[in-house]
Amino acid sequence: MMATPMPAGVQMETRRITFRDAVREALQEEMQRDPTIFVIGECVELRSAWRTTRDLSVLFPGRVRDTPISESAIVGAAVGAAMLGMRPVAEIMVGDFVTTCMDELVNQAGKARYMFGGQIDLPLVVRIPTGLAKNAAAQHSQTLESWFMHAPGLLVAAPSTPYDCKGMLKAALRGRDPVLFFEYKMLYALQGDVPADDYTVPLGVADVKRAGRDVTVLCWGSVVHKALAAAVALEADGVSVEVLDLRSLVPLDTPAIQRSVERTHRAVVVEEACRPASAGADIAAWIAEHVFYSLDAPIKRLAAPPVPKPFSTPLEQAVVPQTDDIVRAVRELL
Amino acid sequence: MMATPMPAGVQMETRRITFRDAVREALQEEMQRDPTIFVIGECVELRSAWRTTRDLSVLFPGRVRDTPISESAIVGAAVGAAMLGMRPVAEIMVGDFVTTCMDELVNQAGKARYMFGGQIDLPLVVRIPTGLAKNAAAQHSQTLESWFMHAPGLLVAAPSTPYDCKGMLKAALRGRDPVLFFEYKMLYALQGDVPADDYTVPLGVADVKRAGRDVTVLCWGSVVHKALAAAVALEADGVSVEVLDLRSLVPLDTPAIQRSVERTHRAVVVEEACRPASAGADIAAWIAEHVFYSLDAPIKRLAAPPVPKPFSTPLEQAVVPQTDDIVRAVRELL
Amino acid sequence: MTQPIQDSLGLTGDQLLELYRQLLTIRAFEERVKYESSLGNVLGPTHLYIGEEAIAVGVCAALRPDDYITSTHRGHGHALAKGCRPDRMMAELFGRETGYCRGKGGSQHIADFSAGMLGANGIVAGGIPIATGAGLAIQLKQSDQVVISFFGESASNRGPFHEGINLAAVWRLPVLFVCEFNHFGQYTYARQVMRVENVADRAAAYGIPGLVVDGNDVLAVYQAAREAIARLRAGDGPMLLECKTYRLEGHNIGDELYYRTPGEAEAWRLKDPIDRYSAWLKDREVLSEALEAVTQARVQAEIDSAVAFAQASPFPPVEAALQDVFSADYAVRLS
Amino acid sequence: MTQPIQDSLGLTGDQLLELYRQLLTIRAFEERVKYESSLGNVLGPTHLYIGEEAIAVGVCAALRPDDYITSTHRGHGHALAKGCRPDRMMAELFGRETGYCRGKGGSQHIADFSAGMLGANGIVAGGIPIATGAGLAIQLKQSDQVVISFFGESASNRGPFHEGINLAAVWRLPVLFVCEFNHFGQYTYARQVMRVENVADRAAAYGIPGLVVDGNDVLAVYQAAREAIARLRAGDGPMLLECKTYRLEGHNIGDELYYRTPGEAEAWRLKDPIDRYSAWLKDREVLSEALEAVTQARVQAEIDSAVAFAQASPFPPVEAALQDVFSADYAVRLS
Ligand SMILES: Cc1ncc(C[n+]2csc(CCOP(=O)(O)OP(=O)(O)O)c2C)c(N)n1
Ligand SMILES: Cc1ncc(C[n+]2csc(CCOP(=O)(O)OP(=O)(O)O)c2C)c(N)n1
Ligand SMILES: [Mg+2]
Ligand SMILES: [Mg+2]
Repeated sequence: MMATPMPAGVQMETRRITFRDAVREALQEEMQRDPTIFVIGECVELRSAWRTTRDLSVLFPGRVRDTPISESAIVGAAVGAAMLGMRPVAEIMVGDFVTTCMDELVNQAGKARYMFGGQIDLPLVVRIPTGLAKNAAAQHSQTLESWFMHAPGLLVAAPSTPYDCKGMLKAALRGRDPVLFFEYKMLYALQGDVPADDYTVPLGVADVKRAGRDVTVLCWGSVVHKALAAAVALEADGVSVEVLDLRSLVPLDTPAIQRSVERTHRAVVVEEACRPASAGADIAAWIAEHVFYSLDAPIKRLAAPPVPKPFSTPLEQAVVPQTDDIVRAVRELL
Repeated sequence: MMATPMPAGVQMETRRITFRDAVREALQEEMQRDPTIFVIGECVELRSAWRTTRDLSVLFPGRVRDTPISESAIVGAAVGAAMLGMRPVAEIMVGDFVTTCMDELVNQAGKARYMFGGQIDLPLVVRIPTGLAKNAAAQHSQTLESWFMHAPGLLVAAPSTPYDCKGMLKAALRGRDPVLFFEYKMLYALQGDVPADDYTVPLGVADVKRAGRDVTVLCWGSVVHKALAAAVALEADGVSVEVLDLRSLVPLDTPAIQRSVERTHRAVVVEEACRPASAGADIAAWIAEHVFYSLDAPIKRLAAPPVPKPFSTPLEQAVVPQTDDIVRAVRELL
Repeated sequence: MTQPIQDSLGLTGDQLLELYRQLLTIRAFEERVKYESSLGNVLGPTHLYIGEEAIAVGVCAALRPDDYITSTHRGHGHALAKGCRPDRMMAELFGRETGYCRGKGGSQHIADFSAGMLGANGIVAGGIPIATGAGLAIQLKQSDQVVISFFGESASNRGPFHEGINLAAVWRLPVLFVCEFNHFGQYTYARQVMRVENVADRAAAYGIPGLVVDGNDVLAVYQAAREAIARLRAGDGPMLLECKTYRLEGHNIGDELYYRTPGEAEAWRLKDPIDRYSAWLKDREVLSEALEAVTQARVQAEIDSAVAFAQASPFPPVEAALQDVFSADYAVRLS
Repeated sequence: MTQPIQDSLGLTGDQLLELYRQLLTIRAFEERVKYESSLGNVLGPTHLYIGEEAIAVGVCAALRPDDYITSTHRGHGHALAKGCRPDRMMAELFGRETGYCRGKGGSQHIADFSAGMLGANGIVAGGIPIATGAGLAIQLKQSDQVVISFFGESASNRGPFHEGINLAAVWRLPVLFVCEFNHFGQYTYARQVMRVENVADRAAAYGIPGLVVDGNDVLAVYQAAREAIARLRAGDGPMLLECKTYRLEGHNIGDELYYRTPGEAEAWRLKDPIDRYSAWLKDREVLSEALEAVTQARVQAEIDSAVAFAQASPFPPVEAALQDVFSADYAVRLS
């Protein structure tokens, strides 16, 4: 898989690591720094299903714990521990399984601070390996971050590079609010540069992954790399594409969206999730409401059709936006 | 509460009933017609929490069954029974509790037909009393139909009048697909006319609840009545508002949306749910993509802010769009 | 109830009277809530604890102030027994700014983290995994605190009961799961939705002890809780304590109780936990008629002043609706 | 295993040999799946049933063709034992149009409703409430069919296990819950995540009988299932049957098994259900060396032709991706 550079302007000693190791390093460094952080989830003691917690149970005895297959209890326990001032990190093995702990995520974690009148901080992080994996089929391929935008009280992060992933996870682990941290499974092997030193990337700040003049492609997570590839392809035709990686959906960096679209006058919103009532719909609607008069063309959306993910390879490839689809969508707007 | 007339053009003998009785009559008439229909849920034998199943357990012995407080089992059992050709109707007592059975709704009911390659019909109806109720607070007031738009394989209905409710529920009970049927709790006492004879209202067909020229207000469920009140208020100022009641979100009647907005050139999307990644966002995004060149103004959205529902009356009233807000939003577009 | 129990409990007369005062306070609070609800002062759906007071009082008497509880939709009794103030509770029920949740939570979300009350919960069984998590935090902090999780018998039919208790058992967390078997889940009899007589029979499924106690006998509850909690503090892992009682009122205020077997409530009223305990105290001459009257008057005065406090408090300002969704680090997106 | 068991079972030699053939078929199927996966022909994450074959075969032998089963992520054995065809299963694993799910489901979603196989399930414990619902349908139809719900021991830690079995118990539904205790939940030992030795110990929580049987003994499984199913058909309500076995392979193909206690698998290999059963059959002279060879060859030929069928089948057309989301009554919204 393609490697990602550090953001322009960042000047320091760097190392090249995978996205998966970005997760592990963030956990390790923060656990070192903060004794209240602990990790629970299924098979996390060995290494987790995605090899993101490797070595941690040895480095931090008793603070990395295998649970039964009990997602409700995992998230509910994270809420309870956070109420007592601990900083739980819960792993939900596969994105589709959030369905098994929605009450704990939405009705408990998301609402606790508010319904208790602001009495407590709730510093918990739920890590959610998410999205397409090769031929994992209908119950192991979905990505559901959009639901949590529509659920008050939860921060929602979905980084696209090792740099962003490590920095944002560290920021999440230093915050005071529940964070749902979506890690696109297809990115785990992606390599990228990270600073040798400690750093964080704040939640709620979008990143211009590539600057451009003609069209803004708004995206996050897995599709950012397809957008970048599309931008390269379009550059050959003299089309200048700006790739705006939102990085988090809650908070959503609406000022960055506005800045970019006001300059390019054209927007394509790309996402891996299915189209109806998605985060992408929200972003498109936001533009249509707030940047309407800067638009020179309809707001295009690329998303999966609302079908469960099919198993067989040709079908699977057909139901998520690909680089070519982005190229075509941008061309249609010009 | 205000009463609702029958749709224009419908000419037959009518009776005036409440929304709550529309539910009950639809269930009763269809259970009479079709012996495979049965009802399960918490406290449905007595009358259900919302008095929608009154008398049914007496009329249909053994076919209306109280369950334990086990939402996962209720919906999972509905799926299993539907697989064997029965037509289960499951009641989830309060909309926020869908969080406790999301796997069964989304990963099982929604995906079964597709992931099994189309082998089966899955004719089940999940009734979901939803939305604001007086001072019911954060865990008993939310309305989450938007989530299910973003979950492939589920039909999503949300009627606003006794006429629509009875007709759509009957249609749902004659279909072959899983239907999530959202009943806004605040509408249960609403009165309206229904035909004396058997009728159905198909899912996926929007209804012009009031015709107008200047602005289209797109809405469904509880806020339809606020939109109608706003339209009346605005008429006094010479503003002609079209109120388009979508009635179902899946299927979404995009041709009706297009027709209306192409005529009025202005759109306001109103919903009770919170704003981010909502059904309303999706509708606004759809217009921005497909009817862009007909628009004379930004697409306005009115929705709840993304906060849990507060308990105390003044706060509760402040977090859902009211008639005045709709009036103001329409004026801003002119 | 016989003399030896008092001895073995080793409670002083003052302590015994304190339990009595708490029982009376909860009852008086709930009776007043019912009345204020009929006036429209108490807002929203409200579930009364009348008839079940001995459980909260007996269990919480065995706790230290730095211990924790999680509660349910029927949580007023738990909150009061854990040391929450009637005035701030009443203000919350009235939807006022001075309530525990600034009027944003109401009956089903009363919490007081400074008192170790981790919240009522509007989701049946919602508090159970949270209690497990609190127990985990205590274990990780190597403290000897404990957590009580109160829940109804019908909650024991939900998945989070199963998952939450199993997890606590696996990690031997210091959580006492207290089931209030009041015979009803809303309008449904418990016996209709489970084929075991006791919820405690389910403890074996997690390899933990389960115990049944008379939930209308405050001293029996106290004794059982005290022993269980000692076990918890010693690190022996969780237990399930089931208290048999009866919901004397409807599911919530306004419930017309059509479904209740005639005569049943009347029979249970004869076992009213307060009457039984006051008779026992009088028998042993710990309580006199005079002291009874004084205590009742004091309790009533406290409730009156709680109502006065609530009534005098302002409703929250409209801006509050948008506050405390996140920490000050993040604002709510308004458009 | 002694002669009397065969007698009490009353199986003919042909029937005994049919069980043997089924065991071999599942084993051969799984071995071949492993190989085809290494070649990239079998797509996606795949969980093998090797070592556990006696459970599916023993239980399904006690079923009628019109009975039902629900299955798990580890479902190939259940499907084959319930009468699914190896060729259409293999085609599904290859992602082909001719597969049971037209290539849209894959290993974790194989289903054949005409054979009463209500589906593998990618969600641990996902099939349990579905089985309860199938049992409810049977009861409402007043039929004497039964449903088997297969699941792993780790599934018994999930809420839907609890809710699904309780509901079946409450309504006395004809569902046999069959736990395959293979010691692992992915990379975690079962003993690490539950404090009971037997999942069957959890049956008492629902007021239903729980039974433990040697899951590597196909006749013992058959006998227990047959008795349980007779009970079910008589309307006596659900049961939990736990079969002790061992997952000889990794959690899924590719699992490196770092976490497995050395020597453990080797010890269990000595109890291989197929070796044991063939030895037993030979002992009783039901199976000869010659018949063994013939049967193996036939089974192998069937698997070879299943692979050939899969290989020769086309991938589904791209349009299929958008089909069968709803009935023909509704189309998928594409924009
Ligand atoms: C998940 C969920 N399902 C249903 C409800 C509605 N409900 C609230 S209380 C209740 C009955 C609870 O019974 P039990 O647990 O025995 O407690 P009790 O009311 O008897 O104290 C029900 C069904 C809910 N709040 N949450
Ligand atoms: C709800 C849920 N959580 C986690 C997983 C991931 N997962 C798949 S199989 C498995 C282990 C299941 O163990 P068990 O139930 O004992 O069945 P076995 O694999 O041993 O046959 C896990 C953790 C899942 N599929 N679903
Ligand atoms: Mg109860
Ligand atoms: Mg297992």
